[in-house]
Order: sequence, then structure tokens, then C-alpha cells
Amino acid sequence: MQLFEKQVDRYFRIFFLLFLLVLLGGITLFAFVSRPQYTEVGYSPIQPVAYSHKLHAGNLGMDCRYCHIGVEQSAHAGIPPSEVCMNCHARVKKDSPRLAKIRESYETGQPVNWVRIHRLPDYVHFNHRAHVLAGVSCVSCHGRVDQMVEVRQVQPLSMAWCLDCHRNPAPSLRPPELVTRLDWQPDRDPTEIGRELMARRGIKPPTNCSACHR
Amino acid sequence: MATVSQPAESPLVLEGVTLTQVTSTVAGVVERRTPRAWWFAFAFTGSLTLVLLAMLTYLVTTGIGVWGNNSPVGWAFDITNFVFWIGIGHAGTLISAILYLFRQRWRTSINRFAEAMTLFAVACAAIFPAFHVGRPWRAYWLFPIPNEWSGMWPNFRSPLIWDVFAVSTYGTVSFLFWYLGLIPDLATMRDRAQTHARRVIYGLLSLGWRGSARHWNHYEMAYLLLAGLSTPLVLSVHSIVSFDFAVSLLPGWHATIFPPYFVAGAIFSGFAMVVTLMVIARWFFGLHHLVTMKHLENMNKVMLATGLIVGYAYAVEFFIAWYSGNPFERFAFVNRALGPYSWAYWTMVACNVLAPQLFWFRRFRTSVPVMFVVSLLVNVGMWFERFVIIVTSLHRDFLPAAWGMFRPTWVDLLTLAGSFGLFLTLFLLFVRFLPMISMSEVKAMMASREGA
Amino acid sequence: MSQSTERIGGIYGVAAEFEDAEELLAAVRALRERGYRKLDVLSPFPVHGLAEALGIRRSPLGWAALVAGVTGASAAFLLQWWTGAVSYPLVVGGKPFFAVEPSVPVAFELAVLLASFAAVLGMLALNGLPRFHHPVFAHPRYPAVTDDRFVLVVENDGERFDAVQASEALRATGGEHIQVLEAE
Amino acid sequence: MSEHARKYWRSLSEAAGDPEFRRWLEREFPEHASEWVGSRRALLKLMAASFGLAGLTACRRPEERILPFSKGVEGYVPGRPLYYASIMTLGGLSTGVLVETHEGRPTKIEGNPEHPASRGAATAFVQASVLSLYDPDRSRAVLRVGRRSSWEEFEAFIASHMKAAGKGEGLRVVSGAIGSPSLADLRAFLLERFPAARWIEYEPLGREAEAAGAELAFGRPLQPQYRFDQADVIVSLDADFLGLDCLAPVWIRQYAERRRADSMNRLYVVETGYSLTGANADHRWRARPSEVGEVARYLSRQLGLGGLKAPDPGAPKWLTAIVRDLERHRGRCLVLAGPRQPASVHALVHWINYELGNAGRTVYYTEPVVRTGAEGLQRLAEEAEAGEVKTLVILGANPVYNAPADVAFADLMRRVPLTIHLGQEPDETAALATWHLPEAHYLESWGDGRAADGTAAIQQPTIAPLFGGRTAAEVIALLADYPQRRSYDIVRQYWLRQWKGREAERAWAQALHDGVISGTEFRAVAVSPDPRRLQALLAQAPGKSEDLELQFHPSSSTYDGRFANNGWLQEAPDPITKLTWDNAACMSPATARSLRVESGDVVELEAGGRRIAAPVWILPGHADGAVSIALGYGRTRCGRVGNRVGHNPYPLRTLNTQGFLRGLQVRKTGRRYPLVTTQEHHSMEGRPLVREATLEEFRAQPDFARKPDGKVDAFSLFREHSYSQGHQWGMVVDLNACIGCNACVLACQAENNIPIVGKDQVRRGREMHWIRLDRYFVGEPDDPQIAWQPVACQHCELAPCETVCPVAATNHSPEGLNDMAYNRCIGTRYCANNCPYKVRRFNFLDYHKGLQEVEKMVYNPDVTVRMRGVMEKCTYCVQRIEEKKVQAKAEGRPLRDGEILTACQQTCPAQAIVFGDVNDPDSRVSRLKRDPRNYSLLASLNTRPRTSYLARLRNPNPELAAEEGS
Repeated sequence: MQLFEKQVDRYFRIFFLLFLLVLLGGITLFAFVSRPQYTEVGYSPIQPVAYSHKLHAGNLGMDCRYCHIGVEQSAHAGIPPSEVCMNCHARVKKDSPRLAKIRESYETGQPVNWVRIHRLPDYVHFNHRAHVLAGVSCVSCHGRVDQMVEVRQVQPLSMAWCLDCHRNPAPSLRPPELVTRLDWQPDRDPTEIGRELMARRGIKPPTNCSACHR
Repeated sequence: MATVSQPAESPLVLEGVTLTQVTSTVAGVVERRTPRAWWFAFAFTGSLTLVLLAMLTYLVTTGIGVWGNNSPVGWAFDITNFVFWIGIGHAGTLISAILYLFRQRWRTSINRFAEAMTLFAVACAAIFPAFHVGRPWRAYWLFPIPNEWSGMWPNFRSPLIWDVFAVSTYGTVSFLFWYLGLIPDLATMRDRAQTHARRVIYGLLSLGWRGSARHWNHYEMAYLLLAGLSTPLVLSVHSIVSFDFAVSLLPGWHATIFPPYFVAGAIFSGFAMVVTLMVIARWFFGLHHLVTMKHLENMNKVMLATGLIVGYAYAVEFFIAWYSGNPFERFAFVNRALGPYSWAYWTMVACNVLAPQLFWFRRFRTSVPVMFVVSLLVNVGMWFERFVIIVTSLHRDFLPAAWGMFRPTWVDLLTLAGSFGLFLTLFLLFVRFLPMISMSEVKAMMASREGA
Repeated sequence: MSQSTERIGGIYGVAAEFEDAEELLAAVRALRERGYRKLDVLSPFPVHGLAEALGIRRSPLGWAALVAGVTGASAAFLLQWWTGAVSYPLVVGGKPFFAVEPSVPVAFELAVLLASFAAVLGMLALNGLPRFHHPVFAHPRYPAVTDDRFVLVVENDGERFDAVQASEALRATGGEHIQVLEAE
Repeated sequence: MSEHARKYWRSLSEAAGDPEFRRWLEREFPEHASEWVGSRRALLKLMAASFGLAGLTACRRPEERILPFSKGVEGYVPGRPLYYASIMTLGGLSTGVLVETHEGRPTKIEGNPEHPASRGAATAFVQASVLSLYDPDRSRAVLRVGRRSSWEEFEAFIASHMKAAGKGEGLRVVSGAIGSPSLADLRAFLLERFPAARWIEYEPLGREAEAAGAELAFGRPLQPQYRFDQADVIVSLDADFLGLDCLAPVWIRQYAERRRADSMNRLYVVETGYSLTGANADHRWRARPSEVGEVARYLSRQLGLGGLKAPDPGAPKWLTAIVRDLERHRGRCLVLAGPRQPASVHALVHWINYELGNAGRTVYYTEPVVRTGAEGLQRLAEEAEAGEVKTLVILGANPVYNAPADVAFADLMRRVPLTIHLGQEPDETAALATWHLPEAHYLESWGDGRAADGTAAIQQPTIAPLFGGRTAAEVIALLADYPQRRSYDIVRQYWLRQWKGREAERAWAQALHDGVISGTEFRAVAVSPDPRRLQALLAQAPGKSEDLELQFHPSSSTYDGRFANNGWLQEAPDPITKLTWDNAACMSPATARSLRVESGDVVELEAGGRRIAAPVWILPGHADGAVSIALGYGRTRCGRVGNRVGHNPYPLRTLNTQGFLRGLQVRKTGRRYPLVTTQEHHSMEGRPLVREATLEEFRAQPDFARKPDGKVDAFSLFREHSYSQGHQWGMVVDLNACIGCNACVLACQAENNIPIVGKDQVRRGREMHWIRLDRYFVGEPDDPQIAWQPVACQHCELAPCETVCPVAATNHSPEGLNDMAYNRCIGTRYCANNCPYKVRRFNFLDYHKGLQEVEKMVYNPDVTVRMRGVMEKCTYCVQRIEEKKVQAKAEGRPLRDGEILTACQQTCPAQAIVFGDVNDPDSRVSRLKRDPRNYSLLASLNTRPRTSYLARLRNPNPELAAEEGS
């Protein structure tokens, strides 16, 4: 007496193969979408004030440090006080409705609620000062901000990504005075430049835990 | 309970038992209506399992602080329970593998039972390393999973990683071994099943086993291979568990005697647990003609032998502590015997070394009540052995200023009780739904006996 | 296994029941003497000496397990060396980034794990399991095979196969419940 | 830090007045809790295109806001700490501090190296004071008879009330000791305006006995100023000058400087309880409090004071030995008595010092900075009884809790129609006051103060008052209708008046910058004793009695009770008993035997018809026939941390028994009470952990400390990692300097965001301190010596913890640090098990749970706050190392030795901890590691710790040592 019909074997094989496929596919898919490149890159929230980096840093050619003053002195680059905007906008476009929030902030003393884009977990201590002084350009982590109307995250900012550069820093190094030149193109092999800088300035990026986790 | 007069060489299956009788006795247990007593037992152990679940939920949501662990006693009930259960889990594979390789025929009536016990014990054991960590939701970091977040890998120098590999391999291989042995019997169950549902379920589980001679050919080779692989595996697992301690530098942990000492202890405790459960199952399901006094007596002999090894290890530890001249080592052992946890130490010695000495006497070796009590005592003693090793070594180590005491909380106690609940629940399900004696092997043994 | 039967269609073989192993062994020998080469026996336990009688060769599973075991151990050493010394070398306790000694336990475990999988999965693969539908299940006495009976199958081995002759041969060796099994 | 950091101290004077700045400070308060609304369009866009699985990951990215200032603050760069020089005042005496602030939050206090009372060090109380600032239980509103009111209402009320005050006949002010020059000036102004008013300064732990003794001896109330660095021989008569009788770190510094082998001093201590000073003594004798005076009288007689040379042949040998030692060191020795001893003892001590030629050398005398006394309270009670007191103003004091029991201050307050209380807590006194006014914390307000030697300094705020508090000066200004109303103006105008002219503004700026006003220390006063009066004292001899005596001493955690709501201090173990979250009736083993009590038994202490209950703690080394108990516990209205912690001894303490009382009855109640310690075992078990030798032994064998290790023949199975390149951090702890004061424990707690776990968790052995002070009793159980050993992570080169971590969460940095990555840790606790030093701490529960926003303001942003389930431990303050490395790199120079200070090192008053680069052969740490006294803890384990210890030396009197040896 046959307990199972003949087709059962075929169905079983098909189901088994499908199951394997779904399992492996699922794992692959999960591995893919949970990568930092996928979950982190591209974040570009709407900011309370439609500030265009493309206009200011790109077209007008303002230096990054005009606004982000902390970048050479502190761990944090800093977001400028409304006062900095008003340095120019007290005269330029002084009545633009798009600047209403800036003016209001300047007058009332209430801060503008900017949305943070580049965010590291609390247990990571990143020091802008150390990186800028070593000659790591803004562009290495933040991308061509001077071409972005709305700033978006372009790098995963994950630990593995940090380590890539810490293990092989030469391609990302340039003379420190050029760090804010986002469009800088080296006239020769950037790795070679980097190697020279490393030798001259004793740049040895750490890869141990306490370099970032304290 | 029918008393069987034992001839000089006790039989492994009583005379006059036919193959069909084997089938009907073993399969009958599963096919019979569920006894009331089973339900009562299941209700009890099931509730204990729920207690375990509740305790683990409380633990994960609140923190390790719900246990009594502290500084300096970073491990206490958690790892004690782990080593205890892993130790219990050694008897099954040992019986299946080593005794198989040594052609010890008496294993056939008890190996299935012991293997199932192994599996459930390993399941209970696995709970503890997984949940003793402070952040169990990160426990997957123990496995070498590639990732693009941190680029970090496990530290393969850590005995805990060895543990992860040893225990997961052991669990997997034990399962394969157990299931491999089950396949022919599942086919028997399939072919005897009265309801369609049972037929289909056993049919699927038996994977279409036909009992063809070609099947048996590969099957026997696979079984032999698994036995051959499991033998070093079972020895390695408790050796590696002992490395958790031996590789450290703590007095009382850092000892080269640990691997054999732990393996002997594991076999000791495993056999004790088999005897405890077998005596009950044999009586309850009436398996006297399959599980004879010969089986029980042999297991008691193994307990006596391993008990002596364990006792020897206790003595050698003291001797080495004295002989090494290391003051920390000396203190650790004096503290075990005379310190604040000496009650645990002497409980351990009484249960593990003194109690099995009864088995020198045939009268006690073949007395079911005596062996039941002794096996229970050995279970208790072996739990205390791990407690003594872990807690008394940790609580007073190098700097007296950092010494402390461990006191279990109610969560500790209920988690331990709950792990027994899980173990027994799985066991009850096993005896209810799967053949607890390997029918095909018993039959093969009977056939070869006739042939001889 | 036995794809040949499918090709021919119609009859899978002829099967008869035997009550005990010795009777069965005698029957097998007798049938092989008569030139039946494609025989199979269904039994509740592995019958001693049957494989030799049927001319079944030793299972090659051991080789599979060996290969898997060596693969497992090598993979483990490679993994431990690569993660420890290449991918992210970290100074741990002042010890070398890779050394053989601490790598042995994991290598051993992985070898055993893979070898065991090879043994069990290899057994299933060589036996063509799981296979839930099979002509022999149609034998009326089949269920007893997993209890205490033996079924000897003379399989259809090509054009020369004659079911009636096979049935006769089986009957001559003492088989009962002789039945022709349909190939499906 | 010193030079380098000073560049960043900034004056707040301009900014504080600026409304923008004020708003900024106010905004620091979390009105803007996280906002979850707003666009996540981009993210959603991304997710919409992806699979359901990925949707889960979207939950991981909550929107975070960045709120910049609307206008910049000068000199402030987000992320960079600012340092301000200020002072902290305790008991009227000030210590200079440097306050580190992050984004406007004070987070850490250090000692000010320029300030004479601090010299860069800070005590445990100073370190912990920043936590009190953020105490959520602080007084938050003006209360009128318990109902919420406002400063405006109070101002209106007091203005009209004071109009009817006449000459101030019914006006009485009670305050703590006033060392502040500007407040003293205000007081003078008030008393001028209301000449019939009276102002009482009361400190429960005042030092009036010293000045009263000087009055007896020299005819003038003078304050002795000790120079421990000048003394070769010190005899302390129950004076805990290294411990709680010293509120500034400078004495410890002076003392520790003279513990070096080349010029080692000798310390004799006679005391009742076991104090830090006693623990550091070369010779220590136990005596009941009343017997200490006998020793003073004996010394006077033996030294032949006033021509009365009367050698006593029956005198104990140790006393004659001390006398001989003192005579050998005329002008280079020092005798001092504790504040618990009566004025007569102090007078004798002053006389002894004078006769030994010490006056002007090891001790000199100045006008006292503060004048306190409990007698004023007694008169106040009488006046109140008579109904003469109409208005009672209590400024920053809590007399209902801590006034002498026979004053019955609570009853007194009920008899006064109007009571006004200014305090930081809604405390016991506030509960009975008509008006309660919240007081500003010293980090929130302007002020000034004087150190014990008279040096003045300005107290400048580092944050706007969190809860609307005001200072005592501001309240007095309201009462007295002073021209200036804000303390900034009051202080500034006062000092500008002192300086006058064009230089004044510059001097003000200088004072703020330096944190000290130079040239303000008090001049030494020439003294001459009056032998006739002193001889009368010599003749006094209190009758011997076998009565039990009870001594009251300050608590190492709460001082007099004022820090009771400070969790850091409550959890810090008492250095001697290691008790936390409690006080106890300490007694010697012999006394406990005779009373048939054990540790944890609750006893009733009765004296003069008053009684309290307290648990017994058996303290080896305590004097027999006496009990001592710490004040400052058993408070009922200080807040959630300190309420009902410990037992309150004040009900036994009367006007005449401020130091100790006689005729104590102890009765066993049969109840038990759980006392909790951080150390349960007190013997070294014969293990060579703390290594010590006498000075003579050291001279004979300088490398004695290495002997116990023998020759370590380590044979390695593998090629070890090389640490020969770059910086290699290491530490040396000089056990000879360490006095065991706990300052490092608190500094570490403040620097590294170490949580408070509470009494129950400590009971379970889960305290979180990264550095602990191991205290061992050595010798006879009845009269042991004490040995200390600060133990933090030793940063072993062959770290046993690292090997066993399954996830590599702890491993080594190239600079030799044992790194601990909290975010990688899964919490197996294996590392802690395998740590032979047991310095790793596990977050068994979420110890940061349930904190209010204001409590989180104390966190150091450079250190991760650890979640539950992870291990933590000392990092050698890696955040400080990295900060200085980046700084040096930015300045294009190599790191300087001593530039990096760990938190424990920076605060250590004894300078016992030295940190630095062991790869640099000239660094201080390398030089110390070459010292023959250098040894590693548990060296036989071959863990190769980077922290090593310098063995301790004792300098016993050879005369006595010979005798003790025989």
C-alpha cells in the first residue's frame, strides 16, 4: 500500500529546492540591505531653512571654515550660529522669505533646528581637528558638498569604512592647507603625495579600539 | 514490578522474546493512549518550563543583576548549570559511539534513550552560555559572521569561542546521530500507524526508509562513521569546556588535570542521569525484558569507575596544590575544604566519591532503589562539583581585598529548576512520540545472537 | 537508484516475503546462482552476511567523510589565520596574531562537523532518500518488513526479465506472498 | 595641565551680564526634548524602493536635531572644554579649584595649582561637589510656609518687614562660618544698620578649640598655621590632619613631601578611632578621648615646661621615647591636637610647640579666618525662650539637624514668629521656616573666600543658577538694603574698593584669571605664652573613670551631613572601615567582646538621658573603652539619595560634648542591621601585596621590595609582541606617599561617568569604582597597622583578560593600553574572572536608568556612558591621552612628559601617582620605575603590569622599634 502518491516526491523536491532558494536568497538579501552602504548612504532630510551648499560653497566659493569654525580647533566642526548668516544677509537678500527663520532666530535668540545628517553613535569619538590637521579633506567623508543643493550622506560612516582609510590612509591625504578645496585635483598620483605626507608628518592612523571608543 | 531471577551471565534481552514482541513493546508505548500519569508529569514539567521562560524574559529585560553574580564571582549558577547539563549530555554519545566501537552489545537497549537525553541536555546547556552574557541580543557576535559594519571577528584564542564551536558541533552531531538511528524505527512506526495523520508524519520523518539492503549498507557505514567521529568529539567537548577554566590563570581553575577530570565527571554524571531516568521509564512502561538488570548493572559499574576517577582527581588537585608550593593554589584548596563554601565541597565529596562506593557490592549494584538513590545523589554531587570549581575559585583569588561571597537569588534557583523543567518536558515528549529503544538495533542484536 | 526500472516501465520487479533471515540468505544465494543479479532485500534490521550475498560493495561514505573533514579543518585554520592575522590583526594578550596551537580546537570541531554532515547527507544521497513513493511499498506484506519479516525483490533488469519466471524462482526458494510490483 | 590649560580659563565676568549668554545658559535646560516630527522624506523614498526587510532598518535612524546658538559666544568653540578658576568653601575655608565646563555645563573640578590651599589637588569633597550642583532634589522654589512663592514676593515682604525692624532688637542671623571678605563686609553693614541685631556663626565641625587654646596660651584667639613640610617629627594628639580635620589638600601635600627616603619625617599618633592619620603613623597608640589630654599634660611635664621638670619614673616607655625624639628635634618638630580636644589641651600643645622652638618654624600663628562657636546658639535659645527673637534668618545652615541637642533648635524656631531659611536643600530647617529660599551652589554664583592661611580668592560662577538660587550675600543685601543687590556687584565692588584706582580693574581681571589674590595671606603674629595660666592647666587632672566614652567625628562621605544627598560620596567607602551608605558605632574587638556585641548588632547609645540607636562595627585598632561614630547621617529631609541613610548621632551631642562625651551606656537591642562594605576581607593572608620596610631596613637593602618575587625565569612559548616603539604608557603608584584619602576614587568617578549603584548593589558586590583603595590590616587584631594599595587596571602587557574575551572587545593598543570597547562587549564576564587584580566592573543592571535630565548634565562628553551588560574598567584616562596627543600634533611638537595627567593623578594631594611614557628613559615614570622600591603586583603571574608600585617605608623610632621587635 502506497502511503504517498508518486507526485509527492516531485513536490517534495520542488519545495525543498524552493525552500533552499528562499533561505539563501533571504540571507543574501538581508546581508545586502543591512549593509551600511545601503542603510546609511543617501540620507538627506529636509532642513528647516533651504540652505544651499552648492550656492554658497560652490558658486560663491566660500570656504568651509567660514561657517564650520570648529573644524580645526575642536572635535566638532560645528553648525554656525544664525549670526554668521546675518553677517552677509543683513545686507544681501535681507527680505527674502526663505531667510525668515534665520532672521527670526537672530532676533529672538531661539536656535534654528537643523536636522543632523552625519551621525555617529554615542560610543564613537570622532575628532575633526585630528583629521583636518592630518590632511584629510572634507570631501573624503562628506563628498562634494559644494555640488549639493541639499546635503546628503554619501559615505556609510561605518567602522569598517573608517578602518579602510585608517589602514590605507595615503590616497586620502593632501597638504592640510588644501583640505577645504573640495574640487582639488592632484597633479600626480595622490597615493604618492599621501605617502610623502605620511613620512614627513609622521601620520600613523591608529586601528586600535580606544582610538575611537572611550 | 516482576522480579527476574538473574543467571550468572544476565541476558541483554530476556529469552523467548520475539522480534515482533520487541516491536510491539517499544512501539506500543507510543501507540497506547496517553496515560494519565504522563499528563500530570507533563503539566508539572511544562509549568517549570514556563518558569524558565519567565526567568529568562526577566533576565533579558532587566540585566544579569537579577542573578546573584557579582564581582569577583562573575560566573556562578549560569556556568555551573551549563557545565552540569553539558556533562549530562555526555552519556548518550558515549554509549552510542564509544560502546559501539567497542562492540558493547548491551548498549542497544539504552542508546536511543541516552542519545535523546544527550540532545535535551545539550539544549538545556546551550541556554546558559547564550543567556549568561550581558547583552544576549549581541550573542551572534560569537560566530564568525562577515559584516561590513565593524569588520570585527571573534577572538579565536578565547576558550569561549572554542566552546561555541564545540557545543554547537556536539549538538548538531548528536542530533544527526540520534536521528540517523531513528530513521528505521520511524519507518516501523509509519508502518504500524493506525491513523492517517500519524502515518503521514512518521512517513515524512522516516524519509521514505525502505529497509533495503543497499540502504542498510550505506546506513551502517554512516553510523560507523558517526560513531568514529563522535568518539573524539565527545572527549573533546568536555575537554574544551574544561579549557574555559584550565586556560585561565585562576588558582583552582588553572590545572592540567582538567580535561580528563572533566570528561570522567561528565560520563559519571551522564550515566547517573541515564540510570535515574531509565529506572523510572523501565518501571513505568514495563520494559524489563528489554532493559534488563544487566544494563543497569553495567551502567552502575561505569559510574563506579568514573566516580573513582573523579575522586582521584579531587585528591590529585589537593596534592598538586600542596606540591606546587604556590601559595595561591594552596589557599584555593584549603579554602574549598575549609572555607565558607566547604559545605558545598563536602556535599560534592559525599555524593560523588562516597555514594558510588556502594556499587562495589553486587547486591547494591543490582538493587533498583539503591541505584536510583545513588544516581540522584551523583546528579546532585556533580552539580555541586561545578559550583565548587566555579564559585569557590572565583570568590577568593589573588587579592584578598577583592574577595567576596556569592549568594543565589530566587531567579537563580528558579532558572535552575526551570532548566530541569525543559529537560524533562522534552523527555516526556520524546517517550510519548518516539520509540525510546532502538528497535532495529535490538533486533539485529537478537538475530546475531541466534546466529552465534 | 534503479533508474533503469523507470526506463523499461511496466514492471519494477517481483517480491516475496520470507520469515527469517537464514531462509532469506539461502534464497538470495539460490537466486544468484540462477543468474539473478539485480536483487534487493528489505529487512527490519541489517542482516549479517546479506551484503556479501547480494554482492553489494563497501560503501564509499568513508572517503566522503574524510574529504569533508579535511576541508573543515583547513577552512578553520584558514578562517582563524585570515581573521586574526590579515583581516583585523589585534594584539590580544601579547600573543601572536596566529598560531597553530590555539587554532586546533576550532579546526577539530569543524572537521568533525563537516565529516558528520558528509556521512549523513552522503548516506541519504547514495540511498536516494528522501523518497516517499516507491514500488516496493505496494507489496501487501510491506508493513511487516519494518517489524520482523523480510522481502526479497527480484528487480526488472532489462528485456530478458520475465516476471513469471522470477515468481517461480522465488516460490522455489520458499518465498511467500509473491507479488509483481508495478513500476510507476 | 598647569601652564597649558591656563590659556583656556576664561573670565565669565562680561558674558555673565550679557542677556544672550544668560539665555544660552538657560537653554541648556531640556525644554527641547527630542522632536520626532519632521521630514524623513529621503529616507522613506529610499525605503519605499526597498524590500520589507529593509523597512526594519529604517527604524534605526531617529531624527536628531542640531541646535546652534543664534549668536556666537566669544571664545567658545563647540566641543572644546573651557576652564574657570574659582574656589570652593567648606566650613568657611576655601580651596582653589579649576572648573572644567563643556557646552556651559561644569563637569569636573580640579585643584588650582596656583592656590596655596590646593596646589593643584582636590579632595573627595571637592571632586564630588559638582554632582551636588545637579542634584534634582535641590531646593527649586521660594517657599512660604511650605507653599510655592517667588523671589519677588519675598523681596516685597522683606522690604516692608525690615522697615519695622527698628534697631534690629529682634533680629538674629545664624550662618555657617564666614570666611568671605565681602560677606563679612555685608555683615558689618547689616550690624551697623541694626546695631541691636546679633549674628551667630555655627559650624558643627568648627575649629574653635584651637583658637580658644591659643587664647588660653597666648592671651589672644589665634589660628595656628602648620608647616608639615618643615617638621621632622610630628606628634598628633587625636588630630586627623591627613584626613577629615583637614579640608584643604595642602597639608597632605606637605606631609607627603617629607615621606621621601632622603628626608623622611616621623609621625606619632595617639587617637581613639582609626583615622587616616593614624593609618599613616610610624607609631600609633590607642587612647580614649579623655586620655589624649593626659598625654599632652604628660608631654608638657616631661619637657619641663614652665620649669617644672618632673620626670615620672613610672611613665610608659613610649612616652619617654617621644619626649626624647622631640627634644632631639627642637625647632624641627610639631605637636598638634585635634579639634575634638578641649581648649586646655590645645593650650598645652601651643605651649609645648613654643617651648620646643617650633613657633615660627613648624607652626606660626595668624588671626583666625573664621570665628565660630556654639555658645551663640545657647544664648539664642535663651532669648527665644524669653520671646525676644522676632526675626531669625538662617543662611546656608541646617541647625535643626546639626545644632547641639540641648539647644533644641527646632523648639527654638517654633518660638520665633518669623524665620527665614536660605539653603540648597529643602532640609530639616527649611521645613520649620516661615520662608525658605533656594540657595545658589558655589558653581552658580559669585563670591569670594579665604583659605586657612588667609589667602583670598574670587568664586566665579560657571553656570547660571539652575533652580533660581541666590547667595547669602544677596539675601543680606535685601535685608540691609545694601546698595548692590547682585552678588557679582557686591563682590566686585568690595574688591574694587580694596584696590582702588586705575589698577583695580586689572587686579580684578588678574584675580579671576589666577583664581587667587596674591598677597592676601595673613601675617604671622608674634606670640608669647603666659606660663602661670598654663601651669594651672597642667595641674588639672580629670578623675580616672572606667566609663565608656563616645567620640563624634566627621564622616568621610557626608562631612557634617551637608553632602548626605551626594551619591558619589555616599557610595565612596570610608577609607578605614570601607563602609558605604552608613555610619556605625565603631569599637575595638575587646570592647565589643565585653559588650557581647558583634558587627551589625543594633545597640542603643545613651548618655545624659538622651539616646540613639546605631549598628555596631568592630574596628580593629580602635581604642578600648570607647565608641566613635561619624556625624552626618540619619538625615530626614535632604533628598532621595540621603534620606534615612545611616543613624543620626547629633541627638547625643550637646554644647559641652561637641568632641566627645563620657559616661556612655551601650545596650544591645537584639536587632540586626545590614552594614555594607566594599571590602570583606582584611588580611593580606601573608601574600606580598603591599610591601613595606622600615627606613633602616631600606637603607640596608634598597631593593627589598623585589625579594618576594625571586628570580622570574619566564620562558615563552611564542614570540611576544614588541612594545619598543612610540609612546608606551605606564604608571607608578608610590605607596609611601599614598595616604588612602579617596580623592582619586572620586576624581575617577567624575571623569569617567561612573554610575552610583546604591547600597543594595554594593551589598551584592557590584560597586563600579574603577580604582579602589585596598586596605589591609597588618599585625595584632586588637592593634593592627594599616596598609593601603590603590588598585585600578594594571594594563598588563600579557593581559589575561584579553585572551579570554570571545569577541575581542578588550585588546591592546600599540601604546600598551588595555583597551576596552564597550560597544563590542557582549558581557560574558570572562575577562573579569580571569583578571587577577579583579579591577573589571560589570554593568549588572542599567545603572544610568531613570536619571533626570539635570543629573545627566554632569556627564563627561569625552567618555561613553556604558549600558547594562557591558564590562568597564580603568582606561588610564585614554580620552585625556588622545586629547593631548592631538594638541601636541596641532602644535607640531612632541608630547611633553607630565603633560598628560590621569584624573586620579591630577587630584592626588600626596602626588602618589605618576603617569607617563615608559619608553622615554627620562620621563618621571621611567625614573621611578628604576627606583629600587619599584615592584609589580603579582609579578609571579608574568602578566607584566604597566602599573607598578613603590614599596612603602615606615620610619619608626629605633628606640621603640627595638622594643617592639623584642
